[in-house]
Amino acid sequence: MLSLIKKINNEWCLAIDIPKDWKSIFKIFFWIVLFLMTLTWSVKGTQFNLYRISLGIEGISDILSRMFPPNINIVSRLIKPTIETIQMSIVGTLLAITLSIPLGVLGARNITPNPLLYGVSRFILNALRAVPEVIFAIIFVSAVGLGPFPGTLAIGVSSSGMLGKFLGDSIENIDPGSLEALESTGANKIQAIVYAVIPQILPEFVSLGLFRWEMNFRASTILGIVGAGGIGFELMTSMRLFKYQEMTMTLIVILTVVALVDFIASTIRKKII
Amino acid sequence: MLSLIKKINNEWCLAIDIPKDWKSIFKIFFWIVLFLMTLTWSVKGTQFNLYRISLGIEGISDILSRMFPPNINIVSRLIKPTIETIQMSIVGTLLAITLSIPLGVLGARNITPNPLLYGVSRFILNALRAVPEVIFAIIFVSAVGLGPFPGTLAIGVSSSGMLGKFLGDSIENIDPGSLEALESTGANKIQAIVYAVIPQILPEFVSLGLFRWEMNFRASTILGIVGAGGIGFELMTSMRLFKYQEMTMTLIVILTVVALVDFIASTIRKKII
Amino acid sequence: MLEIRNLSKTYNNKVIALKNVSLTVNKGEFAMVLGLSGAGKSTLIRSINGLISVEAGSIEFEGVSVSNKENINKIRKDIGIIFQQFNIIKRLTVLENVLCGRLAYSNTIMSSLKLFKKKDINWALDCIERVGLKEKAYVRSDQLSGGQQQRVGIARALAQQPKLILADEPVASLDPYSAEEILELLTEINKKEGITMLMSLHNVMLAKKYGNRILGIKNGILVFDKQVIGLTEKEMQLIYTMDTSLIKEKQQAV
Amino acid sequence: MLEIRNLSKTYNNKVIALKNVSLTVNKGEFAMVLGLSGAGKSTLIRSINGLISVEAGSIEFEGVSVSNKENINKIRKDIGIIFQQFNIIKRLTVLENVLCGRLAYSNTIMSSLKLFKKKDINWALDCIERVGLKEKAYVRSDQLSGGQQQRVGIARALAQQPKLILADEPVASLDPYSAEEILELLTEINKKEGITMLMSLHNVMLAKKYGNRILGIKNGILVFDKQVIGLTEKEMQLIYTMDTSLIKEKQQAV
Amino acid sequence: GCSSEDESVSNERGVLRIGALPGGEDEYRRREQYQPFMELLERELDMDVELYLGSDFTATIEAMRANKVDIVSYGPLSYILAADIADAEAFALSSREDYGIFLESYIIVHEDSDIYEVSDLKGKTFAFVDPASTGGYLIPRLSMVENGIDPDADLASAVFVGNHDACAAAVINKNVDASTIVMSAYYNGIDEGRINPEEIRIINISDPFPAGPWAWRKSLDDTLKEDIKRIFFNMTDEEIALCQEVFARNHVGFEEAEDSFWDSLRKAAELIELDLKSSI
Ligand SMILES: Nc1ncnc2c1ncn2[C@@H]1O[C@H](COP(=O)(O)OP(=O)(O)OP(=O)(O)O)[C@@H](O)[C@H]1O
Ligand SMILES: Nc1ncnc2c1ncn2[C@@H]1O[C@H](COP(=O)(O)OP(=O)(O)OP(=O)(O)O)[C@@H](O)[C@H]1O
Ligand SMILES: [Mg+2]
Ligand SMILES: [Mg+2]
Repeated sequence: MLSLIKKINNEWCLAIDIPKDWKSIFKIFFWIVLFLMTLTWSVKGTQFNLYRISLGIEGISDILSRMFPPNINIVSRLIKPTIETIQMSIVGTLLAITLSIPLGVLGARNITPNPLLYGVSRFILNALRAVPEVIFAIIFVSAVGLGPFPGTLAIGVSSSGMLGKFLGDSIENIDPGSLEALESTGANKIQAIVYAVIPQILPEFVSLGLFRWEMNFRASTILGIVGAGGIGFELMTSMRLFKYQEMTMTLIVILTVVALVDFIASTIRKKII
Repeated sequence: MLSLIKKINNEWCLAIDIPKDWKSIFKIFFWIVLFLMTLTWSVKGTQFNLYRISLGIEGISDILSRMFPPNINIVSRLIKPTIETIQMSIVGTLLAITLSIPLGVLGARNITPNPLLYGVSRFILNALRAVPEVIFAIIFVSAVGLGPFPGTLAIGVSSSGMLGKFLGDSIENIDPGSLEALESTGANKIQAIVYAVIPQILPEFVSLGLFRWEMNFRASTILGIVGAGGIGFELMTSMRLFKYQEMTMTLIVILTVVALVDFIASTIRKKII
Repeated sequence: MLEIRNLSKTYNNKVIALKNVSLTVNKGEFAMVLGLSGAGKSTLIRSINGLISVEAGSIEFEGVSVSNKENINKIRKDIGIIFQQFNIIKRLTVLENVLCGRLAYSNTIMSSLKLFKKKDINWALDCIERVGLKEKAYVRSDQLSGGQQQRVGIARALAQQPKLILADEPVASLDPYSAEEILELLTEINKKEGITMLMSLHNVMLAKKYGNRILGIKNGILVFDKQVIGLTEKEMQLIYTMDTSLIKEKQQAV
Repeated sequence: MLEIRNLSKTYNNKVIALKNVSLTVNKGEFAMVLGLSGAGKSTLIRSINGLISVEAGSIEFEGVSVSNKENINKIRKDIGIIFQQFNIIKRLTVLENVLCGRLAYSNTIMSSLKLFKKKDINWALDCIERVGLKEKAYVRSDQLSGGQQQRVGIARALAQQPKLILADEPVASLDPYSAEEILELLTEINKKEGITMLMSLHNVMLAKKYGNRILGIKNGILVFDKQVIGLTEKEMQLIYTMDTSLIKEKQQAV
Repeated sequence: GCSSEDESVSNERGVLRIGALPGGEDEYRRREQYQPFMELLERELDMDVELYLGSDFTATIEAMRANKVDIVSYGPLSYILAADIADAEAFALSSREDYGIFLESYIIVHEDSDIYEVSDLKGKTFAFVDPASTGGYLIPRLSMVENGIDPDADLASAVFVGNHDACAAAVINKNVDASTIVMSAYYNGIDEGRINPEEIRIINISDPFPAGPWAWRKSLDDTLKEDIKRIFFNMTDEEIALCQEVFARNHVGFEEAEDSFWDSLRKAAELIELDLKSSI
């Protein structure tokens, strides 16, 4: 073993410039140790233990066997909630996109008009993500009453936190050259966004928006809370009552929609990449 | 009005090559109409009505006033669930990253070794996203019993669907030139990934991984279901018991962690962009 | 019209790219910047319209300081720049790229909808035709050859109708025929419309043929600044040799 | 060693970039491809190592077809390519970029950990020194000037120790001094190590000076293919003029 | 979370795993409330005791089926499901001072409302607790059906708000026209000031239905079962007072539980199983 290491040391060489001053070495060492300690601490706290999974194969196969075959009879019952959920997720996602664009643009370091606005919009985006959908749902219920409307509002407002954050990040990621070129023509911020930023982030943002749509479709348990049904609620109900074969059928419906959205997303992206 | 349009028509000109054949025009028209129809249908279905929100300002201000001031006394009680949730989210996210890398790499059209594997891994990724965390949690409970471990597993497996999808998408987005260059040297797939793909997707993937960490921290209601507490469970409990001022305090704790993760993410990204 | 005083730039506190460069460019001049690869030509050109923040020295364009954030957009409108790496937006068509040069003259809302005045579009098409890309006007720029992309960058700067054109290796990717055509086009613009030119060029022959003033840069130092007429071969050699004795002299003089 | 037969390429079913090109390159040759911007030079070069799929014709390297997916990695190992747009990976250091040329010779696991045999690293550093970037070896490539980036691309191809080097405008962004130095370096390699060269170049003078064979491309057609010795000025003109009568003749002959 | 480091050991090696709902408390307080009870068990059984507070019973029932949890304090409907799926067996039933071993479920409306009886609910909005709740879903549905209201067709919309308190709050805040609440939650709410009885009108009181039991998994070691039962049924008054809050505010003692005791609910469950076939 030792001779192997020696051989490696003699024959092989790292292609990265290793820092030679003690301060840098110490810094790297410090971060590695910190990371490993955090990891150990977390693994212990979560009682993570891969061996235990292997003991539980039986339990998993038991539960999976109860999930199959899916109960096809309930499909007709799922149509209405599926449609409702699709409607809600479309409107919610469009609302989220609308809200996220100004926040994301102001929250991108390379195009924000001033650092204060940057800080404020990043804070708002963080706050929007910190508050769960349910709480937004309750707030909107007290404003507009029960039904799909408050649920849609909750989904829209709550999704905008994620969309805005990623929008900001991907604007910060664009090639600085093209932004420089636009600025060099004397174009203003808005024009720079339209001509340099949008063409570059569009594939990513379309992909993100469609993902969020899919996510909103999946996360529609929220609708149950505001009294508007939805496919997620159906899923939870069949799960809670241990009707696993119905649950599997509902999952298949959800998977179909997810796969469809994924297909649409990749088709659109292929066109604009 | 009409004269204005005419003026626009005389003075202004669209910088995009408008297709001249009827087929293309019809196609564009078709998609626009389809989009508008879907939108109207969805807006109707969700009873979306901005006017109703304006009427509900009172309700919103009432509920917000009940949320303030936050109840500071409960902070000490929140420390333990916060720590547990952080541990669980760290391990869960690392698990998810580990699982998502092979799926994401195989699910990127530009580097997948063969189209069949591409299809299979995209399908798995869709399925992983279609199944909600709760269902994974229950499956793992039947394998390893109650506690934080099944919750962590559920979070890990379920997050890998999103991480893998975005990993695949961002690999598809990389500059084809550098990938071509690597392939031209006769390097194999793995080497091409290490030298052309990773440097380009790293900032994005780090940002994504940290976002998912944050999301896992927020989504920790799952821990409540498997009997392991967590900050999300505290939040839901105080919400359901109408202890709104405690809820606000819990939200502040969550926001602090979210802001911290966001800060870490942007620091790391600034270093590697 | 352009006054540069004691300009210095050090990247990452390590790489000295410009050292104490002072020069004045007058209206109507056609100045060529020559120097070895890595000498600091791009750094000089990019700092002129404020893309690079310098740590010492001042740059004034028509009496206005470039470091003044408030005027920068007005100044940039009057300075067209052709980038060494083209910096065209690959997902836009050629026409859209060239119209970027007209944005400073266009209504924000209209231009955001890709609507331009007819005369702007015609002018942009004109510029495209002048660089020989007429047939590619509606093609996405990533479908162009290297030289074609470079010409898109040139057309964009022309479309801007600036007072000063900064050009960083504008013909590097062009065949000799197209290169001369482009340089003749720029000379014509310089002569007829009085647009000032500051250009870095690797081809010494072309630099002498088209420029009327040569600026030699070596290791970030402006080693000479002369009219083309009367420039000796020996002086020319100075910037392209590794001999540093002359530079040292110069350095002490500064 | 390289046999191209009736190669044709049309982009998007519209732009004809190559039309019925046939040529043979023998071992040890130094062939120069000349042509106007957009003539099809890059398309030809990129199709040789299979980066562009052509719709008609065949390319064989040392008797093996390039369209054969199974052999492509072996073939590519033996063909070094220098790209017009550099295609270096900007977030890697110069050394890492150049070591990419050694990947085909390295252990996958070790190289993934950025571990290389000492002799590979020394060879890479050697290549870096030969293109004059010794001091920049551990600098991230996006911090280099245009010409320096181009030289990184050259060093990567050299590091590969290929049998054939395809070079697409390898010195476009370089000053005349560095350009000649690089071309001399490539000539030396060509002479001493017998590495075949196929290069597109815009500078006719340099092409004649360093190449021993000139391939003229015009509008996707190979209009001539001659040894440098005996090439007349008139023939040379052919590719750079808009006169098309000669091309038509050629076309009918094919 | 939970305490033990190595909880992969089964109870044979000395761990008893208890599952329960937080029941209207935050986790922290609930754990404190359970502390004396767990100490009692640990002392008497001479084994470690672990507590899992799940936010609902789904995972707990699965865990029992996989022999990963030993005794659980179930709600009535959850017990029926657990008996069915996880071989749970009821062994003790908490008897309350005021309403014994039975519970009732109310249908409530706001004082100002013009709804006076169940048949008025036609076209109104209604809040249930959740689809796996007895007093908050199964029983009120039964009451509606008995009064000629089809909860799926006749209600304008049905909301699931998660717990009984929230149901009452939804009525008080006029978010819904009517809701259901189980009697224990109703009186606790009044005691603790969350519910003002002046604002609420009860329009229907259900027939009494059996409360939820303590149940173990059938496969549990027989001697252990004996021991547990012995502890439950031999608690002194002081011990009961100490563990008061674990069982119920007004718990007085345990009664023997027979599985057949919940048969009446099973019949009702069959009914909702049918009903669930149509969309909610
Ligand atoms: N962003 C950067 N960070 C660090 N160093 C840089 C950066 N950009 C350029 N340099 C360094 O500054 C020096 C001058 O670079 P510059 O781009 O001005 O050269 P140049 O004269 O344009 O060369 P070329 O003809 O090769 O384009 C070079 O040594 C280069 O490596
Ligand atoms: N990806 C593409 N899609 C469509 N057309 C393309 C694409 N790449 C190149 N072309 C077109 O094919 C023709 C030949 O291009 P090529 O890049 O081979 O020219 P070139 O001889 O290398 O020119 P240059 O000297 O300017 O680099 C050009 O007209 C170009 O516009
Ligand atoms: Mg430069
Ligand atoms: Mg080319």
